[in-house]
Amino acid sequence: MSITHYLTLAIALFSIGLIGVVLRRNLLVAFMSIELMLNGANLSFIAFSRYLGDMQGQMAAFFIVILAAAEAAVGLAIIVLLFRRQGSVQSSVFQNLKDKVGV
Amino acid sequence: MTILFYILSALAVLSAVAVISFRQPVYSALSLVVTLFSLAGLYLTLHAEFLAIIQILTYAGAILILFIFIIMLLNLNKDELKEQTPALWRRIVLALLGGFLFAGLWWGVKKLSGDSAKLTEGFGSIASSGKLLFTEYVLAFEISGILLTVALIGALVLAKRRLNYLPEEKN
Amino acid sequence: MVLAWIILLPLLGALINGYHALSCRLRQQKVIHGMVNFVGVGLPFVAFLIALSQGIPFILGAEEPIRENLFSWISVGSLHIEAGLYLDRLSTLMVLIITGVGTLIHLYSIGYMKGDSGYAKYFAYLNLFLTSMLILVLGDNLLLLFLGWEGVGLCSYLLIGFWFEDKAKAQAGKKAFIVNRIGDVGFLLGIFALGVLLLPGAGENAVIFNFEYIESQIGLITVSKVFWLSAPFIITLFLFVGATGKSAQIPLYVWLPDAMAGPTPVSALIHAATMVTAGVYMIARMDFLFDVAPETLHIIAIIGASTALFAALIAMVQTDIKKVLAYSTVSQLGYMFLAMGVGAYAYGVFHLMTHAFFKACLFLGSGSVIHAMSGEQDIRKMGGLKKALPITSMTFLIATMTIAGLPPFAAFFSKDHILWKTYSHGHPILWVMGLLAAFGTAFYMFRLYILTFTGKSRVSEEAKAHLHESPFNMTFALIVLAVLSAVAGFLGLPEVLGGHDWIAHWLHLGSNAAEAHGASHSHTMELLLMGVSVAVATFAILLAFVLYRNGLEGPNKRARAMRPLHNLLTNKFYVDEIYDACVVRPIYYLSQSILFTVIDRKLIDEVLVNRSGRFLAWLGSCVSRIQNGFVNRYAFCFLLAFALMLGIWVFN
Amino acid sequence: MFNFFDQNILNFVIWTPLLGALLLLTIPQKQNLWIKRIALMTVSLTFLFSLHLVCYFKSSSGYQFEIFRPWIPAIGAYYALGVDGFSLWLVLLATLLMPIAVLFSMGSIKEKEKSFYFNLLILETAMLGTLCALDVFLFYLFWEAMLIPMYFLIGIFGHGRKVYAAIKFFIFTLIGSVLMLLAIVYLRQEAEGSFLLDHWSLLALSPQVQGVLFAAFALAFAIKVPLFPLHTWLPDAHTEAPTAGSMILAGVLLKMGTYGFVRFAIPLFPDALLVAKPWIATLAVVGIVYGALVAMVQKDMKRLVAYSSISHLGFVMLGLMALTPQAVTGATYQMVNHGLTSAGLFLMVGMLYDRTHTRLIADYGGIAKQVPLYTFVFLILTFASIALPGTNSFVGEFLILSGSLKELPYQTILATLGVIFGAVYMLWMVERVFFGPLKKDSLKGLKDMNWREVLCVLPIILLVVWMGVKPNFFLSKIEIATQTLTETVQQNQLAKQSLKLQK
Repeated sequence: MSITHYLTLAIALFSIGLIGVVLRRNLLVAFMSIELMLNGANLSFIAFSRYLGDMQGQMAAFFIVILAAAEAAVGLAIIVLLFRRQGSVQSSVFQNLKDKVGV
Repeated sequence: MTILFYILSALAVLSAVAVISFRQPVYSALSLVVTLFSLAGLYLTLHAEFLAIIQILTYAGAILILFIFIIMLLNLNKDELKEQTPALWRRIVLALLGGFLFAGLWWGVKKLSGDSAKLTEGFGSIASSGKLLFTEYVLAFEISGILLTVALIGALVLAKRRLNYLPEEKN
Repeated sequence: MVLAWIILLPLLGALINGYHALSCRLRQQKVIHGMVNFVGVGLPFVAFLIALSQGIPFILGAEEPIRENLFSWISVGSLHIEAGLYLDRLSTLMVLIITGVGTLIHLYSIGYMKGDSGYAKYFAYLNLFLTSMLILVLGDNLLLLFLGWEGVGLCSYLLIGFWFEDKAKAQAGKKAFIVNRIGDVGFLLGIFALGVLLLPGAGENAVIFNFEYIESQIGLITVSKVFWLSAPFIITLFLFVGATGKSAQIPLYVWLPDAMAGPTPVSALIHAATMVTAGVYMIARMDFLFDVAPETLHIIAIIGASTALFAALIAMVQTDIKKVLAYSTVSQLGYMFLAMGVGAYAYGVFHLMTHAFFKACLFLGSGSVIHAMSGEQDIRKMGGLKKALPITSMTFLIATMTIAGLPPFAAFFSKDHILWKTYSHGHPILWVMGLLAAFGTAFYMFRLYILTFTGKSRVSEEAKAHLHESPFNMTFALIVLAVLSAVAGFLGLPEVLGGHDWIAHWLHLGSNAAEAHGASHSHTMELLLMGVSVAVATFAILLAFVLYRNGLEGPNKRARAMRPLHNLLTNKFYVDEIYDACVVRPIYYLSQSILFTVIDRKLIDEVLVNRSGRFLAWLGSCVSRIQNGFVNRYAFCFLLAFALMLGIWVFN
Repeated sequence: MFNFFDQNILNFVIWTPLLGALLLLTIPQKQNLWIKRIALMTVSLTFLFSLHLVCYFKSSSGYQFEIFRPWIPAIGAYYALGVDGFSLWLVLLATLLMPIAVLFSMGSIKEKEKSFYFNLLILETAMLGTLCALDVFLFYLFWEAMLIPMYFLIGIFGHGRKVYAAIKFFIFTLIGSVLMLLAIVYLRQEAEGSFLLDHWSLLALSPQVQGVLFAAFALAFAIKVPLFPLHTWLPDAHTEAPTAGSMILAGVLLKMGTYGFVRFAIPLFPDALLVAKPWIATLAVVGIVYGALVAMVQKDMKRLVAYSSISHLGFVMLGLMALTPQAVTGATYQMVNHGLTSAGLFLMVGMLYDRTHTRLIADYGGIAKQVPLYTFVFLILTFASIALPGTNSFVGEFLILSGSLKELPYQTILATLGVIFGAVYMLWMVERVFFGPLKKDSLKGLKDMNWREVLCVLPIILLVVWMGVKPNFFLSKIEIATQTLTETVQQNQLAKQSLKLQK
């Protein structure tokens, strides 16, 4: 299978993830779609590494996975905090950064 | 080989769509697991055994478990979970936008021709990856270690903080 | 440097008295009357002596004027203005009048202003006035003349508003200054027009505003144009506008009657003898310029005659003793301008001199009457004061006969010369107006005399209690002035009556053309007209006697009979009200509600400044609505931007 | 040692106030006596230095006391300073008014003195720098630097709607100067990367380009002069500023606009000037009449004097536009006169404000009896401001009007109307405030001027009389500069006409 197939899949995953982030109100799901985007990127790395015969792609993918782990930990901690504070994880609740119109 | 690719990629796409469309976060978490597994399979077809294992171990194993754990921990009550489905027009617009995005990137990608390069022996295996990790990328490896510990402490400090005020009552 | 001393002495007096007044006022001390009198009266008297010493050679026939160049005032590029003094026959006459009558009036005001709190301040202002008037008369160029011109305007402002506690008096001062200022603007425009004409042609260090230099350039001026009109006409017209402002002619005379708010000696000095004659002096000084502008002369004659008649009519019904004299001054000034208008400059100046004497005497007389009546100025509450104030009434009578134009006295000769010159220079209508004005003058003056001094006494009881004749220092001035006004006439004895008309030949103002033109008429006509004017005067006097001999009942009845005319006259033809309605109020309204509130507040401040500020704020706010705190909204923006970039990348 | 001092006298003059300001910073806030002493010493020292300028000012054309050092070679900006006929007297005016302002505010500013005097000293450095800068970049730097201290002076130490006034003042001037910055940048590129004024005056620009550049410069300076439609910031800034602030604002800052015209707009763009002359002159004359009329109806004394400044500066602009030697010399002279008289009037109103804390004319009446000395000084300043002959303004006004009657006849005639209205509003105000019966018994206890206030006003009164009676000492120095200006402008205009003829 040529690289375009894999890349197409990567793009698909990435777009779906992106839409997910924008669409879903629930922070957790948004967070998961971010993971999805990351995986899409990982896939493209590995596809290139396979077709260029160079291990570097895989190394990058490996570090991305580590990064994803760290990011997930901190992200979830924040979500827990938010939940404790507001009692819900709906993004519509956290709006106090709103610009007070016409100050 | 190609059938395997198609099955796995279809599976991945479908479960990805499922992730963002299920109303219950638990179900989307599970469908995410499916996506990760299908991706691991794809990694195998790309001779990246080491990464396939890593994928399953960390991603599916650790991160998703963490997600589910958090969901259970917050034991969100029923109505809280069932957020109202976003308005129809929003979904259509986003779908269109996503499609446009996909088309744009695909247009860029499809120009990429290129036959697969000849692979060296033991390409993508754990041994070669390990060797590389500890020779060329040793600095990055160590730093990622530190990164993880920092993230660990960060998460602990954030989550552990005893809120000195009660969360407002949900109206 | 002798001439400079004539100016410096009163200035010194003003500074000393001024400093003394201010320091006493600050330290709450009593003013030392002796010192103030000595400085205030002494210095002008010394100036008079110097003026006399400088003037005698001229009186004895010297021709060559004395010039003194003090310092260069302004010199920019080719424009040089020197501060120089110039004494010739005309200015000798003027200086003698100013310092002479001035010193007399200073002497008089010692008695008049005795109890006043601002005694030293009064003398400081009076001395300052003398200084500026002397600068006006002695200045050798138009700009120094203008310096004196506005200086006297300033002093009249200070002196009219001397008792500034009283609102009306302060406003009268302000009115005088502003009306003068309107005239001065015309004067300034005349100077500028002259400057524009003479500057390009001026040599390296030519002093273009000097009278002699202007006279030498008269050829250039007559031929050149200013804004498509002939230059002499425009310049002289502008200068005449200045003169009407200062010498209270028709359009700008309204300030003089209100100027009576000042102390009486001030009215005598400023509003009778000296300041108001500044316009006449200016025309006499620039006679060469006015000769080449016949149209302006014609205008001057018309305005002069109409002012004379107009003021005489109003004076007939005034009840305030000083208002009557004020309007009589306006009408006598009308005569002077009439004389100037017909080209008889010398006779204008002659009338100026005689007027200075008898009008000062009249004002000082009225001053001592007011002084005796402790401030009462309404002639309806006077009467029969002859017995109580013998000297004042005698001098007042002499001055009244003079102004009426009875033969032996001065005004008969000067006024008759003017009437004769008007007639002989072919202005019969103006002559008739002059005659009517003479009739009016005789009538209101004798009406005034009769009502105040003779007949039944209408004085209120407590006023009658301390009716007293003024002290010697006041009556001395009255006597001197009365004698002068009686004798001065013989200076201008016309040929037809055997005299050789000394004053006209001595001053020899104006080109001889005007002179020659008059000689053609026969002497008999001159005698005839003289007879007519005397007859008219005597008839007016008799009429006044008949009407007012026994008090006011008769005239009041008649006044009620012709009510509309009487009201018109008493309200001064409503001129003040007209000015107020069509000049003052519209300008105030224009600036208050249109210029300030609409343009400044609304248009510029509101619309342009605040409104644009608010528009930007509104613009800002609608952009800020995008950031409504929704995390998804921000993600959406990323997506949009990403898509946009992708689109751009894809399509080119 | 002396010629070192003589060489960079301008450095001494400009930077001493800054040193004083920095010195002030070192003193703690509560030692306000020392703060006042140091402030007064610095400004008096600056004044002494500037006297040196006058004594050694040779009456030769071109700039004197020049200092020339490369400053930022990368962008071609030089540290070039110099003084000529135009800027000499304005520098003197600034250094004279500053000690008076400091001396007066020692009595009236009671709290936050340190920041007040700090701002005042920085303002003085900026003003002097603007006047002496020959490098346009340096000029622009000082030009903008002037705004900030003034903004704080009005904003913090003002009264009433002080913040609104400060912001309005700041933004008005800023808009103008931003456009000017564009023009400066363009011109720098035209003159091959040099900001020096001498290089710029050699440029031959096409009329259209000149037109645009002139418009940019003219707008910036017109706002500062306040020409008619752009003047609404002035009354607010003046009424809300503290006495010292409005003195300096009226005394010197307004002159920056007209000085800018004389230094930059007129010499650099002669052809555009030819076109714009009638328009600006008309605007100036409208300003004269409008300023006078609106001043008549003002209820607040300071606002009245502010509008009168608009009227007086209209005369200066008329003189500048007429471009004859007399008119331009008169205009420059009138800048100094107006500086003195309006600063004096603000000083007097400030004194009244310190006593009764109200500036409304209606609150006063008949105070002449209570405060004779104050009335005497006020009357002198009033008659100086309505240009009575013998005072300084008359010389200026006479030169302006006689110089510009030939070039701009209709405008000049309308301008002389302004003289009448000038007398009207000033005398009406004097009458309502000073004469008439004593309105309120609260005014009974009004104290007369103390020695400090007399000391403040004395130099102004002496100068007003001296400059009115013997102006030649001042005019001779201005005259040379105007000679060179009018000749250069005439040459360029003639050159262009002869060019057109050949086409």
